[in-house]
Amino acid sequence: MLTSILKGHDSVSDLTLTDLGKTPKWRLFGDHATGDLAWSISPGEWTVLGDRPDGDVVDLTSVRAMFRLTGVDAPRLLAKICALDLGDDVFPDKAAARTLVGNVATELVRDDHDGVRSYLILPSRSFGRHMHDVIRDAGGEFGLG
Amino acid sequence: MSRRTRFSAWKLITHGLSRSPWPKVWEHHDLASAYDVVIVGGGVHGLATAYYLARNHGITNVAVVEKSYIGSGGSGRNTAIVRSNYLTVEGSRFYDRSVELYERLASDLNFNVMFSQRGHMTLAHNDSSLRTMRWRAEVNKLEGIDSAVISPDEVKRLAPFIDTSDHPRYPIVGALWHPPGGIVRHDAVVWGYARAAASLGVHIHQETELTGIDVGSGRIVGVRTSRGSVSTSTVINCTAGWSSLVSAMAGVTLPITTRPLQAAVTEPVRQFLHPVIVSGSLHTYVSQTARGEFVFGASVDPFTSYATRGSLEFTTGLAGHILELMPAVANMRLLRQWAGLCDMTPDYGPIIGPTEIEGFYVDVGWGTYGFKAGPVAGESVAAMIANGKPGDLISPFGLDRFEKGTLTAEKGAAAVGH
Amino acid sequence: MLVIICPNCGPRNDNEFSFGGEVIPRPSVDTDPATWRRYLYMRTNTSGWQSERWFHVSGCRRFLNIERHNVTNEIRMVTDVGGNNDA
Amino acid sequence: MRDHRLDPQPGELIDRSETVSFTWNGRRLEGLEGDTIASALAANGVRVLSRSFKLHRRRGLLTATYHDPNAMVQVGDEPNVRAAHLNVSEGMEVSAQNVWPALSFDVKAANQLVSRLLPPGFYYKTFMAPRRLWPWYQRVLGRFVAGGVVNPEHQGGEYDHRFAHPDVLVAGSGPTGMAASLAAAEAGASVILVEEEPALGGHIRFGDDSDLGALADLRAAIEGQPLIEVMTDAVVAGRYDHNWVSVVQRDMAHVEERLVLARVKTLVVAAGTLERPYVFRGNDLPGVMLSTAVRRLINLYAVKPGDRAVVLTANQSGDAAITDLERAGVEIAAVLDARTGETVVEATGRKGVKTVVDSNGRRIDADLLVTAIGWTTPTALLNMAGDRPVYHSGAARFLPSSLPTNVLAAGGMVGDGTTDQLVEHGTAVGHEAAVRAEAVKATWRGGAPEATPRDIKGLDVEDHPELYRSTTHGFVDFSEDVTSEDLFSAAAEGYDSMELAKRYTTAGMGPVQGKVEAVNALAVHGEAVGTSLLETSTTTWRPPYAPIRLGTLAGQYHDPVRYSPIHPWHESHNARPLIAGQWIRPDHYGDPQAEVGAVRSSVGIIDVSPLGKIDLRGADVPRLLEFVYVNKWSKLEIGKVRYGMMCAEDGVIMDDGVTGRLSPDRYMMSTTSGGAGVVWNWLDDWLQTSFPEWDVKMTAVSDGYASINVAGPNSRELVSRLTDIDLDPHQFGYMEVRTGTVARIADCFLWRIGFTGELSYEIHVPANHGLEVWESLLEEGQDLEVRPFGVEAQRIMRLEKGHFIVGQDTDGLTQGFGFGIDWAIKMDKPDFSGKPELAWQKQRGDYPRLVAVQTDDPSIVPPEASQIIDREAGIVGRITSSRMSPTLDRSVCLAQVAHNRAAAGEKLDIRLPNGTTVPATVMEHLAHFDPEGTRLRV
Repeated sequence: MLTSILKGHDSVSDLTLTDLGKTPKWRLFGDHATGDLAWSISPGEWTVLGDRPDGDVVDLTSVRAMFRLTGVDAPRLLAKICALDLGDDVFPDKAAARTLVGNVATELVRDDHDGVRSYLILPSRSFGRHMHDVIRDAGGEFGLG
Repeated sequence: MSRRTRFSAWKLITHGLSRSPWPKVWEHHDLASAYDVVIVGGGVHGLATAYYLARNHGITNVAVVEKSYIGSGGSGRNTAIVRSNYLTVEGSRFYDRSVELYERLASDLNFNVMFSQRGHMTLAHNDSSLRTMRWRAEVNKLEGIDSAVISPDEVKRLAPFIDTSDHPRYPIVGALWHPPGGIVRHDAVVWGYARAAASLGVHIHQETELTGIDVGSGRIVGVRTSRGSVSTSTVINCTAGWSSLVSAMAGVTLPITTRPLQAAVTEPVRQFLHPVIVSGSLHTYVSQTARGEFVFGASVDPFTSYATRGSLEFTTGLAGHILELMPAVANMRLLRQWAGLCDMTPDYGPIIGPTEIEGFYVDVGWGTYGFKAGPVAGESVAAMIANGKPGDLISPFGLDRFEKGTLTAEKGAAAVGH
Repeated sequence: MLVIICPNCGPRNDNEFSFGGEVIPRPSVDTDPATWRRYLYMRTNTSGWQSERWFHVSGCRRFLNIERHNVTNEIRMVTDVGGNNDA
Repeated sequence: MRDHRLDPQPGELIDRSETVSFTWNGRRLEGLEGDTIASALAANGVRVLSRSFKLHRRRGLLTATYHDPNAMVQVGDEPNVRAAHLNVSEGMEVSAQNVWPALSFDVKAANQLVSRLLPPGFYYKTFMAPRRLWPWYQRVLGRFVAGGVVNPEHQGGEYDHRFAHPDVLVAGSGPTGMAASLAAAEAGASVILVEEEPALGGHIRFGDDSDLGALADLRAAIEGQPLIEVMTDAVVAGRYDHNWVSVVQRDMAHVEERLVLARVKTLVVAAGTLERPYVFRGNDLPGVMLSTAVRRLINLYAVKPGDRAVVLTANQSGDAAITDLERAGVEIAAVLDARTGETVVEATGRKGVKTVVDSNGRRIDADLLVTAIGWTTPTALLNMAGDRPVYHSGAARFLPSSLPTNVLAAGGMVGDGTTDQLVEHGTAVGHEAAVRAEAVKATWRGGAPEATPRDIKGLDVEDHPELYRSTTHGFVDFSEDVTSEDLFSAAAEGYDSMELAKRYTTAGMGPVQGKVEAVNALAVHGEAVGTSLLETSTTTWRPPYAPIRLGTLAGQYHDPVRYSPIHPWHESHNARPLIAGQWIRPDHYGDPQAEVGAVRSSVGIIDVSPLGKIDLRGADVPRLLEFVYVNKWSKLEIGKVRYGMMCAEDGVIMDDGVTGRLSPDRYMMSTTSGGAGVVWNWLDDWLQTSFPEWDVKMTAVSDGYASINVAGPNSRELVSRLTDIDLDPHQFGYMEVRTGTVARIADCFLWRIGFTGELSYEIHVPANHGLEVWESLLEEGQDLEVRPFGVEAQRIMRLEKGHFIVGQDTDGLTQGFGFGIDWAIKMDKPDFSGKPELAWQKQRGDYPRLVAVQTDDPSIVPPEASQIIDREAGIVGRITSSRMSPTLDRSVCLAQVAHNRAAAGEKLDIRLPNGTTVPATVMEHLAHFDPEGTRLRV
């Protein structure tokens, strides 16, 4: 279980990496979704972050680790470990994808915080420590550590 | 070998001083209207087959047709590793004969193929791969092959650059050590066979592409090429990469898919790595040539292709794996990458033997290990043509095994453990 | 690294996918050994345009039918086996 | 030593206020900030930089670029550093490579005396007899290696990677490349502009005042263009399928080098031209330089390249060099104008050029011979894009022929022009590049491209004389010591195609990879075989364009590893790690045999979280199970679990595990740790491609549950203390599953199975609480002396019990029958994966059998993979698993043996790795221990 919170130095532009392992996450089968934040990475399947939705649901809370990466440099850091085009025209706020991050299949969601770039990174739980190390090493040049 | 000047140090000196030109290693010929045997593919398999047909069986009315220059395919693109420490009895016997032929090849062909028996080391990074190593070693020993499992300390002694420390991800728990294994100058093998075969009367036709195979009432009657047609009763498919396409010309379907196998070479540095190092878990093999370059290879590409362009991911993955083994080489530079085509079979065994078309033989499906088999394959195929039936060494590798469901057990090795 | 335009995910690198090869229809299980083993082992292995199966294992986890030229690696068609193709 | 530094030059890159001191072969020298190693050495009057590969001839600057074949040096513990590219820095230790004992006096230079005896490929012709001497010959040949030295202690250093997605990437920042970048950006495209040298500008950096003016304007414009990202001291190393482009960035602050992996929509190659050396006797003497080399030395580094020069010129570059030399105070001894037929025949001198002989027989004293005889096009990136450049006799160089629409060539690659013409041309190319990039993105969005590619008007081609070789023989490949004479003799010997000649002479195989010499080699080889090969051939290039460090390619290499939620506990209790695929697991905690004892006598717990777990829901789950497992599943009652085996379509055992029915329409499938991913994909494959109509919803939840197996006679007692589930054997029997709370954690499920052969409960608890439950079990079980056990103890116990492990006791050919579960394979099912092969296997009957084997001497444990041999039949089987059994106090084995050697009581001979053979016996049951399974069913 990963519990550390990585923080950069001291200014708003700095990156923070927060482990949100226990935040409730649900897999909903169906063509609609409810909840605080919901995204579909496969036809007919939604991942919901928040309260348990109705319908055919599997609890993923323990299945996924979850990190929040926040800061103006977040896309630059992510571009070192993820081949996805993170440009605004391709991956705008609230966009989601399942893709490779740090060589691990990961759900990736952009969820900006009052104008500051912020990403949720949800690898399968057992990769949590690996993902933590990958992000820390990539973040060295941005003062993350 | 009367028609050939013998190479020797003395000849070097006399030619050097007299500035007299060397005789041609092989001549160009017009395409004859008929040959007893047409061999498709001017690589080590095709040329060796031609050589042994002529030398061992006196069959010299033979044409080797090569669509490009000799050795332009797999023979010139492989990493030139020779070994015989295979998992199965049939595999070990077969490749052991190949090593034997390689050891004599320079004197047989009077062409120095630079066979350097520096030892072949396959690293084990976990218990299950160590078990597979022991399996191979035990089978090898029973076949009289010099092969054994060694300790990490032995690994360190034989290859001091290898990181045998308590490595978090890929610890070295032992290795399979095979002293007779080594590397050879691949072009020299091709040229040596070509020169020797040519001197025995074989016609080597370069820049001559096979365009069709003529079959009449279930038997071979001739071939068509970019330089004209030839009548013949015997065609041997000795191609790699294109074997499915060549066989299809005769209406024969093969259990083969073609995948690129990539390799790369670094800039030369002073000699420091003696043995050939292989890591199955890291999909990597490396050796240092006499020129000082590191030659790297990996596993075949993740999808089938007839392209030999190579990929960036091969080099990035390779480098990551190499530095896991040898951190000190981080500032050596990768100079050149390339790819060859490999014909993969379902059981990782080659396909040698007759087909349902009379007179059409295949010597294909060599996967990633065709070069090391060149001499023995040539010798065996030549004998099969001369005697009309496959010998013991190759009988386990017939095409019919796939319909019979009697696959060779090398697949065992490939699938055992992780 | 090829780009595969996944009908569900958009353009992705090929290392997100796993290659399934030629699509060979499965014969009836009551068939003869020769037919069954052709299904298991025999391949056309053509050079040129090939219809093949890929699996977007690190993306939507959908199986895809792809037409790829295996000399140039040009890709001219990608569809989801389920026919759900609105990207 | 005399200082060769000139007065300030308009375009110089050096900072005269900053001196840098470094050592050259141990001698302390001074250069200036901005100097390359080579320019600093030249400023100090050093002319000889290296010794050649085979003949150990003295070599000096030739091209004064990264690609200078003569300027490779050792810097500290880095071999093969490009002295004409890397800047000097304070304290740098530079030394010559490939010299012994010293650069000035090299013993191996003796090879020059016998050079006639060392023709190309001489080693193929000798060292063959006697064979016993061959190893010694090899060591001799090994000493000819030309490279630098790798330091075994070198610890790598930091490198990283970055992905990029530019609309347009421009390779080369000459006037064309700069203009193209600006035009593309003005059209709204995002641009990456890559320049190999430390500053933008290309050849106009050493041009006249108007060139320098134009350069300043272009640089300013690029500065002010936010859409352009500039990468200097960086090189586009490769172009791969679908415009996947690699760029090496050399001047990084936080890492030594970075590899940029860019998915480029349009690639613009504006790499200019490289100047070609001329082939004549003595063309490799120190002091023979290309016009661009002297112009770099004078204009960029303010270094005087010599005192008295002969200039052979066929073009403006040569003419400009004369002006530069005169300005630098170099006496021009003679100008030979190749356009009027004059040429150089020979250069002589021992340590460098002393005399030049021209085509009129004149002998001219000079210490510098400058040649400007023509250009070669660095088409590498175009070749990688599938182009086959064709020779243009007017341009005397290769030009692109056919490019894919996502690649454009520009500038010197396609023709010649003044700076203004290049800028105009580059602007048109850049705009078109942006348009094409937009079209690509449109198709990626699933739409149709708005525009179709337009052709851009190329540049005119000035007349260049075709000059390759003089009337004498000289060096063609400097780094490989290959002369034109060598190429002639190779052709005469029969290596008469360029490819064969290249491989035989090794021309083009060296560190420069033919960039400088390939076209000369082609021309000379063509001469040798009597046909103009240039007209009929093309040049081929393989990636990378410039060599890349292995560290750069590796980047921040991370191979994924997986940990169980209980792993921190294992770490803090000195578990020996076991690497199983991506998983790091506890092998044991010090004493596996004692761990076994604890389980057999009381109770133990093991972390089996890596087991695959797949949540299956929907009405058709039973149909799926019927299809993928060999056994029956239609009537699995709620609360029951069943063992299942999966075979692939070829009948080969793929995976096994238990599946339980938790509620009417919810099933939980377990797989082996290693097989979890494979099985997940396998089920998806069948469901999506063959049975899309089935109602099955599948979620891989392996990581969602921490799995703890509580095993041993006291396991019921221990678990009962923590759960609300009724563990009464009549309520919760063997092979059943229940859901409930454990240690106050809800949503757990338990199944009662027995891989170890003991009464045991496998507890699956939401992973976030795995650690707490693990610790509660140890806490609650103290009085029972509960003990954690690792994978090793589990393997011993499952072996005592005769349970096989897929991948260890089975192999890639092992089909379903013969492994003790034949009863489970239901051939009466209409269809399931692998059914036909299994039917034929059963008919054949001659398949290997898994049997339990015990050595007659109980103290001998035959290592796994020991072979079972028979004097006549040879190998008749092998030991697949073996351990010393603490329970039975004897060795126990599982083995695969031939069908006719599998009967109980059969005597076997096991060959041990040490060569001895030990007798053993086939047992009646697979289980060495408790074959009736009474301990499981209590």
